[in-house]
Amino acid sequence: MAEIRCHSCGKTNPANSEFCSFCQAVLGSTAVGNVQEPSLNSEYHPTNETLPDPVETNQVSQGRDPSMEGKNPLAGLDNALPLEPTVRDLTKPVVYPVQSSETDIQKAYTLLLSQMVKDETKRPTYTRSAPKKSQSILRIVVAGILFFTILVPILWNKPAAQLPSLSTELILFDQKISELSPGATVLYSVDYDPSATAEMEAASWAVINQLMARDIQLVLVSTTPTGPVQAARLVQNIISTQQNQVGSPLPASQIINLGLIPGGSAGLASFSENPSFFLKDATEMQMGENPASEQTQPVLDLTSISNLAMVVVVTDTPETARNWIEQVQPWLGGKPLMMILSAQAEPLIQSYYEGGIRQVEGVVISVAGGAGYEELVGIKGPALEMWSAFVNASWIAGTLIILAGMIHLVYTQMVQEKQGSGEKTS
Amino acid sequence: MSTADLVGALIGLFLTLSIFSYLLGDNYLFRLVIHIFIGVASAFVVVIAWYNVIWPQLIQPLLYGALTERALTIILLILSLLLLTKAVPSLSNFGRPVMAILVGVGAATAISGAVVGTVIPQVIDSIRLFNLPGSTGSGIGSWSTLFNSGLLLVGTLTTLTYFHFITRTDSKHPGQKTAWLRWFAKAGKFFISITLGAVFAGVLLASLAALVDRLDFIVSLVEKLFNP
Amino acid sequence: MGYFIDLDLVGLNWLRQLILHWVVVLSAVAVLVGFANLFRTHWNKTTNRKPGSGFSLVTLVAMILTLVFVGFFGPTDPLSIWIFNNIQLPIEISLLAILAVVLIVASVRFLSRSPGVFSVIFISTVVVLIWGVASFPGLDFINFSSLRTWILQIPATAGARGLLLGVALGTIATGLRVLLGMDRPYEG
Amino acid sequence: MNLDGMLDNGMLGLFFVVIFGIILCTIFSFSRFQRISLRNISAFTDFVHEVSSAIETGQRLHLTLGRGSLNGVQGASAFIGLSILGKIVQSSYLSDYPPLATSGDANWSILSEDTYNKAAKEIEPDTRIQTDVNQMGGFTPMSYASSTLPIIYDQHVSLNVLSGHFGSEVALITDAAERSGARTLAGSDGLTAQAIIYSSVDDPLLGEELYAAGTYVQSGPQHLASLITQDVMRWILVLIILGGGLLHFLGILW
Repeated sequence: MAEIRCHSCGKTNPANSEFCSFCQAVLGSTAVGNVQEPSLNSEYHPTNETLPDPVETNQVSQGRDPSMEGKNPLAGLDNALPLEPTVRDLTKPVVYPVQSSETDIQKAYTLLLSQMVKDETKRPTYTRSAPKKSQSILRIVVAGILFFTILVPILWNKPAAQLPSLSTELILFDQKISELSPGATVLYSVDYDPSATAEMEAASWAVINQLMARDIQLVLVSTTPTGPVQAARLVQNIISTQQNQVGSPLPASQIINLGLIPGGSAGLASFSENPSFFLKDATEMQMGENPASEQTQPVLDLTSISNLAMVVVVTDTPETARNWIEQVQPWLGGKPLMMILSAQAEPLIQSYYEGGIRQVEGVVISVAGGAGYEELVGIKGPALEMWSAFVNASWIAGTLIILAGMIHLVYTQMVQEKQGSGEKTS
Repeated sequence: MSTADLVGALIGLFLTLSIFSYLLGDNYLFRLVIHIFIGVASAFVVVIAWYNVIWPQLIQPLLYGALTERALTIILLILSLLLLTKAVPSLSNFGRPVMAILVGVGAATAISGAVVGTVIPQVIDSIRLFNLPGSTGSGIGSWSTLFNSGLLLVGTLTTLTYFHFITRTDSKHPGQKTAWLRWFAKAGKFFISITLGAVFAGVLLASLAALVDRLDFIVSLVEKLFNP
Repeated sequence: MGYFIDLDLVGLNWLRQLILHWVVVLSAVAVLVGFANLFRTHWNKTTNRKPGSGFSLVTLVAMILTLVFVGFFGPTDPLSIWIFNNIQLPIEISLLAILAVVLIVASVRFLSRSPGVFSVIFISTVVVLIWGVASFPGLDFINFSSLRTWILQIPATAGARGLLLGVALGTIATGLRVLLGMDRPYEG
Repeated sequence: MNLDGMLDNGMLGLFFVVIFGIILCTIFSFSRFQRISLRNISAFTDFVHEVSSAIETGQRLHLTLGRGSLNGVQGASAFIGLSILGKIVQSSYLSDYPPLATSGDANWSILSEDTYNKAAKEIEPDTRIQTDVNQMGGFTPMSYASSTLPIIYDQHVSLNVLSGHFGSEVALITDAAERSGARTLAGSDGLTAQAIIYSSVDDPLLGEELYAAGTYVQSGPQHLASLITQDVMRWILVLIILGGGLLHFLGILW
């Protein structure tokens, strides 16, 4: 005796039953390929040329049959779009259920006909439109204008149009750094994707300089997979700049690269609960890898992260920033949590340092923040270098969006009128 | 500038220019570079995974760990080997239980993260909205504060109700929401577009910074080359 | 596996630590599996001469070379950093840089793509926020930056809260479906 | 917020989840629903048309699962992607071009392989799936995004489905889809990606709408149950916020 397995609840029903006796799902359309009778599956191998056949159309009908509504948990749903009936059966091995009566077939044909008509009217006939010329022209024009406005101030290195305004967060940031006692340990998390390196290094350059100037002991960690390399690159840059400025390489104990904190938010949580667990791996990992981090003595007192004098998080994604705020900040025991954010993280993190409860005590945001901080502490770094070009770029970008948007709107309207067809552009 | 740096900078110049060529259209140079990129980046991540996780947390405890640590790590090792069978399509069934564990833990973490990380803090903040002095931008006077807090509350609620899925079935045209829900949804859409606009602007600024950096890099390199 | 929730929330620490540790290591092992998958894909492309097989060969070569050098010297070795600085970083930053153009073009076409009041709101928000970064000489009389701050603090935060809460609801529902065994993505 | 603060937040959250689960199970057990209709989401309507027309015109479907880590909040949206993938495979596996799945995180590539095999076996029990239909993209966001470009351009893709966690790199994917003349169905849990999708995709899925995909493409009754549960919980949240806010305003709470 043939049996049909129900598609939605998986239980088996006698083949001549129309609905699953357990979950009331319609069996005809869903039982295809699940029929237990081997002869049906093994012998019949249809091709795409299979003509629409009574039973197949019968299956087609069932998703739409008004009398079925409410039987199948989903058949009754308006707007719950049945994929099987319209699509799946076009290419499906056809199976002959035991019950297929004349009336079924006739009903099926009529329904199929109406279905086909409806589909022909509804379905957009598919044409693989080649990339429009206007689009690529638009792209090239935008690129040209943008490049030009950026290149001008770079070439004739024009002084910054107007120095960025100092936000209160910057001043707070500087206060907190100046409150640090020399030799204190600062956790500095390098948490940005490689693609954001330019922006984040411009934003963080002045901060790192200030930390180095107060000979802070910097502990580098990261939660992003490429983070350790970024940290090592950072160490290299710091060492080279130190050699350029002071002339003497800084003591190896001053920067320690702890490497990766894996496991995302959960990993951060367990790091903030007992850092020593990660410390073990980190110290072992560090052996003979990074010249700047051979000596790992000072880290070993990192039994709890409240021993840290400050935590500075440099990140470009709001998710990472929120992880640090939610997982680490509660454990800091009042020690400040600082953030150096990319512009794309700003809107979502805003509420954490503007709100009534300030969970983040100071932020440097993007190039503007970096330039502002360099201006505040009176050093000339990458942020100030790119500042004027950045200002031009942002202004021209806004203008482009408005003007070109208007032009493009008018253009498309004209084109549509020319075509005179009501084809939808959206 | 040392030769290594010079070579590196020249390579960087070549790569940057070939990526920029994508703006003119998809071309072979761009394809070449992104294929190099895929290879290099993936290899880097694999090496870091080995150096930072697998070696220190799987191999080393096995070799040098204490007894209990070793015992635990052996179980872990077995799980890892089972998972590794996923790399071979014919054996991949052995890895299924491990994936089940991973999926279960992942789902649990997702739930707890969503509840503890998002729902509770956001709800509490929305509840504490009123009488939060200084939580507003132009926070002069209690009236503007009140207005802002009210706006914040309305925005949160309407945005939340914008997503309401189930609609009345006995309506003339199904798929339409009831009238008041539609008004809520409109208000919610308003706030949603503002939020997304803000985030979009942030992304645009970040990419502009990258663009400025690249152009700066090109210009300074060319200057170095022609008048050292 | 519902009881993981309790562990995650109430924090039976040692067990949670252990599970987490295992998951972390297993995910790292999964990276190896994924790498094998990537390698296999490009290997197949290279061997059976599909279009673009040359590119796949390039990927394989780059992969192997990086694996050998970086793997041998360690990811924080100066050589590895040289590779990272001069090959990976320029490409990554350049890709983000061309996004600037891509995004501007997208927002230019946005108005004509879906004309409507919400599109206008979206675009004007974008422009105000971009212009608010720095006041431009000659246009100081429009104080965009305070407007920018207000938008970021009130309406944007409100919308973000709603969106995040909605996403959280969806996440919880999905996670529960998986935990209660209604979805079983892992059985193949 | 200190430790015990976190703890009772934990209890609160546990309570919330338990209620959520109870409602979900009750609705699921009564899954022979009185008629319920869902609001129109145009993206899904187009989705079905695109799937069928892709099969007829011999085009490919390409689904990409994003790069969110499985072990975190970002994972859930990729679970949705998996159920969509199962549906796509069931509907178009036997067509000339089987659908492609790419992912930016190792765990998801493994899971998509499993889902793919399962769905394919349901269609054709004794089938051999070639390994290339599931591709691990890249491990860093940008390399992942750029690894999908050749697929979108070269593989006759007519519809790209983006469901998972993305960052700003998603713009590369949507732009490539636009250039190649393919349609895109995209949703994400990250707000960054949502902003880009909203601006550059014809029918964007905003926020929670992505999580309704399972119901709209009929992946099974459990999706509808969870959708109803989401609506119930939504209004519970609204009530909590309003009531709590009122109490707080009157100074009773806190």
